[in-house]
Amino acid sequence: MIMIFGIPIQAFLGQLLIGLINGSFYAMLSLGLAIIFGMLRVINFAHGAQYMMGAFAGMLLLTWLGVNYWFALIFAPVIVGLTGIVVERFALRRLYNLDHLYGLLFTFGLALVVEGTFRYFYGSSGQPYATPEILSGGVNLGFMYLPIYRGWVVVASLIVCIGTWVLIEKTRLGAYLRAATENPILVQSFGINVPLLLTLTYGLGAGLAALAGIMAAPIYQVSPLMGSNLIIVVFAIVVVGGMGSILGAIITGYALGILEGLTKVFYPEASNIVIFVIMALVLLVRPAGLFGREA
Amino acid sequence: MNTSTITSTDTNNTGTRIQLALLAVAFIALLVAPFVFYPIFLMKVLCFALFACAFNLLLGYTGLLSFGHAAFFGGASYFTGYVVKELGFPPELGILVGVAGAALLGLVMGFFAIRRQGIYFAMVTLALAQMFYFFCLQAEFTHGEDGLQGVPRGHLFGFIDLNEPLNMYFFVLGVFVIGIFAIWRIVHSPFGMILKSIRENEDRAISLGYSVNRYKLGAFVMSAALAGLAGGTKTLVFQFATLTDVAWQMSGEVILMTLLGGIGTIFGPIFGAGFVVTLQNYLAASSFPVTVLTGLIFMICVLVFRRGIIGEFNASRLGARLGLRTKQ
Amino acid sequence: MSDREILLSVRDLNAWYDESHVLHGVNLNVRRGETVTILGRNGVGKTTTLRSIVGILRKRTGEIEFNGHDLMRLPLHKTAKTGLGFVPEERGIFASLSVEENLMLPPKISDSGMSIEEIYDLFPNLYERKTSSGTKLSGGEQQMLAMARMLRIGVDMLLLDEPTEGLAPVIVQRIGEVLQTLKQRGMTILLIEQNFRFASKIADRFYLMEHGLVSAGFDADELPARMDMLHEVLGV
Amino acid sequence: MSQNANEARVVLSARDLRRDFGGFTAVNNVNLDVEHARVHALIGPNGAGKTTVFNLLTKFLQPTSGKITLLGQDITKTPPANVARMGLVRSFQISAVFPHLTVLENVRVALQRPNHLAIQFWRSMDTLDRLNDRAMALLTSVGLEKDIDSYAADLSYGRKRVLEIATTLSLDPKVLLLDEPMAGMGQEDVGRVAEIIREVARSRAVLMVEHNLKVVADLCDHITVLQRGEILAEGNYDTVSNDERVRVAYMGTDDE
Amino acid sequence: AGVSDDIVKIGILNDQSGVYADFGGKWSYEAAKMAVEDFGGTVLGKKIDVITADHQNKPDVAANIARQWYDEDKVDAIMELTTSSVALAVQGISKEKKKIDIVTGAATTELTGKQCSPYGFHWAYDTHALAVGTGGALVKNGGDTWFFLTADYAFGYSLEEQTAKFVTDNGGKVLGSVRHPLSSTDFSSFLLQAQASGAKVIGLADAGLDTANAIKQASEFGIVQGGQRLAALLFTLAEVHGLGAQAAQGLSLTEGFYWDRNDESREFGKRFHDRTGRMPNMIQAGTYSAVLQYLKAIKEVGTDETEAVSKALHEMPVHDVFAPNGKVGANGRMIYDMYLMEVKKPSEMKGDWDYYKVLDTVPGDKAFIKPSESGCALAQ
Ligand SMILES: Nc1ncnc2c1ncn2[C@@H]1O[C@H](COP(=O)(O)OP(=O)(O)OP(=O)(O)O)[C@@H](O)[C@H]1O
Ligand SMILES: Nc1ncnc2c1ncn2[C@@H]1O[C@H](COP(=O)(O)OP(=O)(O)OP(=O)(O)O)[C@@H](O)[C@H]1O
Ligand SMILES: [Mg+2]
Ligand SMILES: [Mg+2]
Repeated sequence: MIMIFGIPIQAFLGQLLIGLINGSFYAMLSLGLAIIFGMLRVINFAHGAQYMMGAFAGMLLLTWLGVNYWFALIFAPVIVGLTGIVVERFALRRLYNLDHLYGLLFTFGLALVVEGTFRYFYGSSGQPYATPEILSGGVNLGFMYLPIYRGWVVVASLIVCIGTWVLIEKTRLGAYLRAATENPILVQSFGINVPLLLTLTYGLGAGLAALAGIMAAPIYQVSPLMGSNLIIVVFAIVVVGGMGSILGAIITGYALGILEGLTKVFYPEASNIVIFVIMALVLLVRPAGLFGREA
Repeated sequence: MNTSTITSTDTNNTGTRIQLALLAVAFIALLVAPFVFYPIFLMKVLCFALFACAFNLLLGYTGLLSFGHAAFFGGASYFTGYVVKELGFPPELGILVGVAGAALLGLVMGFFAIRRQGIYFAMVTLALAQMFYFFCLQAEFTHGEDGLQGVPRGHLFGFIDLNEPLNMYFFVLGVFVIGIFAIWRIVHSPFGMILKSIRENEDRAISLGYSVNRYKLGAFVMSAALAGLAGGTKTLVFQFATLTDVAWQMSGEVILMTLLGGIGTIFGPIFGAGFVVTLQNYLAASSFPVTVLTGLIFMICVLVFRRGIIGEFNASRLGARLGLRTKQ
Repeated sequence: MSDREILLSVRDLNAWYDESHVLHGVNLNVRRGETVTILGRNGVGKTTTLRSIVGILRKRTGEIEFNGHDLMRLPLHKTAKTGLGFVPEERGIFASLSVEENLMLPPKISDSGMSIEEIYDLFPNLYERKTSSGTKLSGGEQQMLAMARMLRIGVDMLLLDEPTEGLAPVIVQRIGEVLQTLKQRGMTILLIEQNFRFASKIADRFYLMEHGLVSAGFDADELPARMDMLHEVLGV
Repeated sequence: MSQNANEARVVLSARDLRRDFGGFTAVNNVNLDVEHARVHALIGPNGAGKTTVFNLLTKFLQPTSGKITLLGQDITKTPPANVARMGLVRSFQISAVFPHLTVLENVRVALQRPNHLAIQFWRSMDTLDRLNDRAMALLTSVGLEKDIDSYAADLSYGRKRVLEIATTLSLDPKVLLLDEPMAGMGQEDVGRVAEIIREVARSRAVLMVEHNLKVVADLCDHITVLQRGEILAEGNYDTVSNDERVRVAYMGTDDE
Repeated sequence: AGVSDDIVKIGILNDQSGVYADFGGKWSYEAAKMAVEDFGGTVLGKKIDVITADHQNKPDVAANIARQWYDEDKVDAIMELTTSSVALAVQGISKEKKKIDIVTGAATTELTGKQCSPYGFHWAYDTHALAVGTGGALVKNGGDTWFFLTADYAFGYSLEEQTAKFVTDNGGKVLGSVRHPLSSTDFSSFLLQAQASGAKVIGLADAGLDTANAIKQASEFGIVQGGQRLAALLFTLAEVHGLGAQAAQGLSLTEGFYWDRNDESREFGKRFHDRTGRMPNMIQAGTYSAVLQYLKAIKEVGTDETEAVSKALHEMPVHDVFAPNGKVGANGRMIYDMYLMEVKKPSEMKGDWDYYKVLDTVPGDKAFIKPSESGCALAQ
């Protein structure tokens, strides 16, 4: 048997794959965070709450309306995106001209309200959400048993990440977005409705978080707290990747997911801090982050 | 940071006199308070008020938003608790150990964090504090989620029995007054002047020869040490140190207190702390979820009330008459 | 020329940056097809006038009418659709976009604009560099790109803020030629210019600004008679 | 106005300075020698790299390659604050004052460090009063004595620049770098500041960026012309202004 | 003697908005009120009042409330006390103030060990009982090789350690363990390691969401179908309900109460369900029992004076729906039977809350540490 670092290569491959799956969630979340930050200069502390709302929206759609997973995959992000739009319209936009810290504090408050409310109505132990029928079960890859749903998560997140990247880097709308990041007033004077663009961007970011949430629902317990600790890890990922960079957010998300996965094998006790350690190291060497431009 | 700046130098004389009078009234009120209010509650308010003021030293006067101050507050509370309970240190020495520990922690965290500014700084401090949280969770001496229980209050200077609630109260009040005075002194010192100028125009300060990172680190460590003073004292008040004090929610709470009271005002955080602690106590007995209300207050503050209670008051007409209005 | 309809009219325009009152009642008219130049020392409020007309600066009072639209009431993103193209002093080239993306960024507002081919004919350097990122261009090229961007979308009137500022004379000359071409095509132009010699060659009419006010207005043929006054105010 | 040539000595020099931003080279192959008791001008079209050169010399930016020497010491790797303490002080293109400090406080902040009153967090602010005389003297010399209690933010643009120069001077620098000191100033201030600079330059080296050619002609002993990051020409005003390439690139072909 | 202030006041202090809100939460308050009603609403002719507060999982808030309750609101006893840090802190205060506290919500054996109090009682489960129940009983039921997934902090270690001891004592074997950080969301890495070990039982030495996530992901990876058993060391009916039978099927766990055990418990469960919309778990039922027994003790000694009542509580046997024949040790530990359960398959369920099969009963004397060995000074 071939061994790597003292464990069989099969197990090693299995762990790599597992890491990639976690990385899928990290990538989707940090992507949304990066988009919102890039455009609005707001650190969206409510991102974890929106992720949780995505999962809950899926669960509620199922229990109240009998909407299945596939439709929830579309509706949950849309619903959460809409709530994001409302928040942006009525609150966030008043903060753009202020210090960015106020955006952070506002969304922090928002996260508390949302999580608190869900906890009030749904308790803290969570809600069941089953894996969709055709994605349940698994395949034996030889080196591991891969639940089909997890394979789907990796594929779907790659599609979403690449799709978003293309949207922003290759389309006209994306060009508006990028230009508006640099000089919103000028873009507006070209006849582009930048306030609307900002609103939609926040909606998109929130929707991406929700999409990650609904995709997580069959794997992780749907609970009001599911996003609150995750968000801190995602923050660290974004710092490592470099705040402004979309590609940086995606790549770092996957990479750190894998790294964390490997830590769980070699030194499990450290798996929750490995990302923070990496962050500290990156700050020492490249304060702007791996993909960030120097300020 | 779009914060109001400190009590300006051009306050008129009547203003100053009235301010001094207010200060005297406040002090007398604190002296008689334990005969009216519940002492343990007052002590808690004082500890949190000191914590918020320490935090505000960093945010309000240096413009750095730390999202990891719980590490210093909670860290100190463990350090103090440990040396007092396990090593039998007297209370005053225990608190000093807490302060020193928090300062050391501040030095390490600050070393990494001051490399970034603005929101990055906030995120980095948050992440570092989270690491410290995990450390506390796993370290033996903190006793995990049981917490460090039954920390004796002991005898101050060997002869004042702190188990006597009033003695304890006046001890805490003393610590509080010393802490606030220290903050006031730092803010109104040559060093404070440099901090202010760094906040105003960092590049210019560099070009005048100031190594701004060292000043920022200095402010960070001072703020951490004072937060530690609050944390260590709190351990003696409650006689335990637990994980809640190092959790990131605590960092959020102290921000709320400061924001609510008024960033960059000396007395704002005190009011903010009083308000939040009262609220938590009050809400404990109601069925309204606490976090929801906390979050709502946060949102409202940020949207319509950015100057906080004291900040708004200072900016009001009455505040102006008292010479409290400062330039924005 | 004075028989043509008034395309842009500004009445009693006041404007503020926060608390500081910068424009104190600017009045000016631009007729269709005219090229008008605003002269004035640094800081008298020329740029501010353009920014207030376009609506980038929102703290303003007075009346601004363009092509039958009341610009005071329009939100910023709608002014472009009335046919007003603004080329700011700092040019506003987007670093994260390529030259071509920069060029294609503003949405078309009418079919009267130039086609891409025509634009590249007019500015061959842009064609050569169309895939490189916007900020890698030289100052002159950036200025051309900023103008070209507005020509494509079919505006009726161009507002140019110091198009020659800091540019090498060769490029200044080139821009002069482009402006002449545009004039011949019937474009209306409102120009801010420090470079008096440049402006005097293409303008039909002048306004002189002092301390946030238009202090004088005259036609190009009156120029020789006004030279003394200009010398005194502008030091030219 | 020029000093005795024998006194001239190089206090700040740059060799083969280069700075890239991403793939773009903003400054390339720049060699500069700034001499004691001279006013040295750096001119060139917008974007030529003048401000970048300033940032490199003061270490606000790290050069991609090249070497910088200040008073005989290699400062290529020295942090900016240390460079300032060695006596190289700059002003900024966009006016740099501390807006919510009073005029007096602005100058005092600069005086605190050389007077060892910067880290005293335990002392009262009143200890700074001992700096007042010196600060007042400086402010009087630039004509700001009436404004000492106003906030810097409330000064007009030109006066802010004057204040900035006063603050810079208070450090008694050996080398003074001024980025467009006259930009946005009224005529009366231009004259006054020119006079101050002339005065200052008697015992210091001054390197300034300036677009006002009249000022440059009157004030500067030596001129370096930058274009696209590289040195195009060098010499005194007459040499430079008669250089054909400079006329094409910067001054214009027409007669002034 | 008699009743102080002419009223008997009981405070239910627990987490109603935080991580443990489902554990007991506001439903425990209902349980306490049911107990008062069942007792008759008055004791010794005096009114009984139950008040409640949410300590938000903050020991300082809890301490503050506890002191205020004792000093100003004339509360006679505090009960439930979710989470160890709160329970230990409030027990310390109660001891100082000479008041009775009855813990149903915390797991730590410290409460009746080194930090025991003459007026402190531990009423429902503790880590030891869970370990014995799941560790010991499961081995006898065939689960003789174990692999642990342990939360990486003191609570996890002590659960693992105690359980492992009973596994080996009963002839089983521990094949390995892996420590995971608190609140890890993804357990698949750890589960793969557990799977690879080939152990018959995977013991989850953690709590709350961690356990729930591990169980959910185990089902995803086909671990239970693959023939391994999952044993949750601290898990209650409320959380099984939150997980759903689909994901939880086959799970073994130990609880100190199940509503569907006999007619009495079914009747109690139904009444509770009518009021709250859910079936009680051992914490809620435990709080019911604690309140009831406290009132019985007052009635027995004719006063609510602390010394007398706690003496009675130590001496009186417990006979109620929660603990049909419980007794209280000198260290304050209430000793009663625990049950090893297995979660049914969804197809076997007859109703919404029909989750458990009772595999085994763990007699109280085995489940709990002998008072004399508890380390409590009062029981030496
Ligand atoms: N963003 C701003 N905030 C505050 N004041 C400003 C701002 N922009 C310009 N000003 C002030 O407004 C006045 C007019 O400025 P404006 O830019 O309109 O002048 P200008 O005539 O275009 O000068 P220039 O020839 O230098 O471009 C100046 O005093 C300037 O200092
Ligand atoms: N941080 C930076 N990142 C990327 N490019 C930069 C940066 N700073 C300057 N540049 C580029 O370097 C070139 C030189 O800029 P610099 O500011 O030095 O010009 P300047 O000569 O001072 O011009 P001006 O007269 O307008 O002040 C410009 O093309 C500018 O876009
Ligand atoms: Mg201008
Ligand atoms: Mg420049």
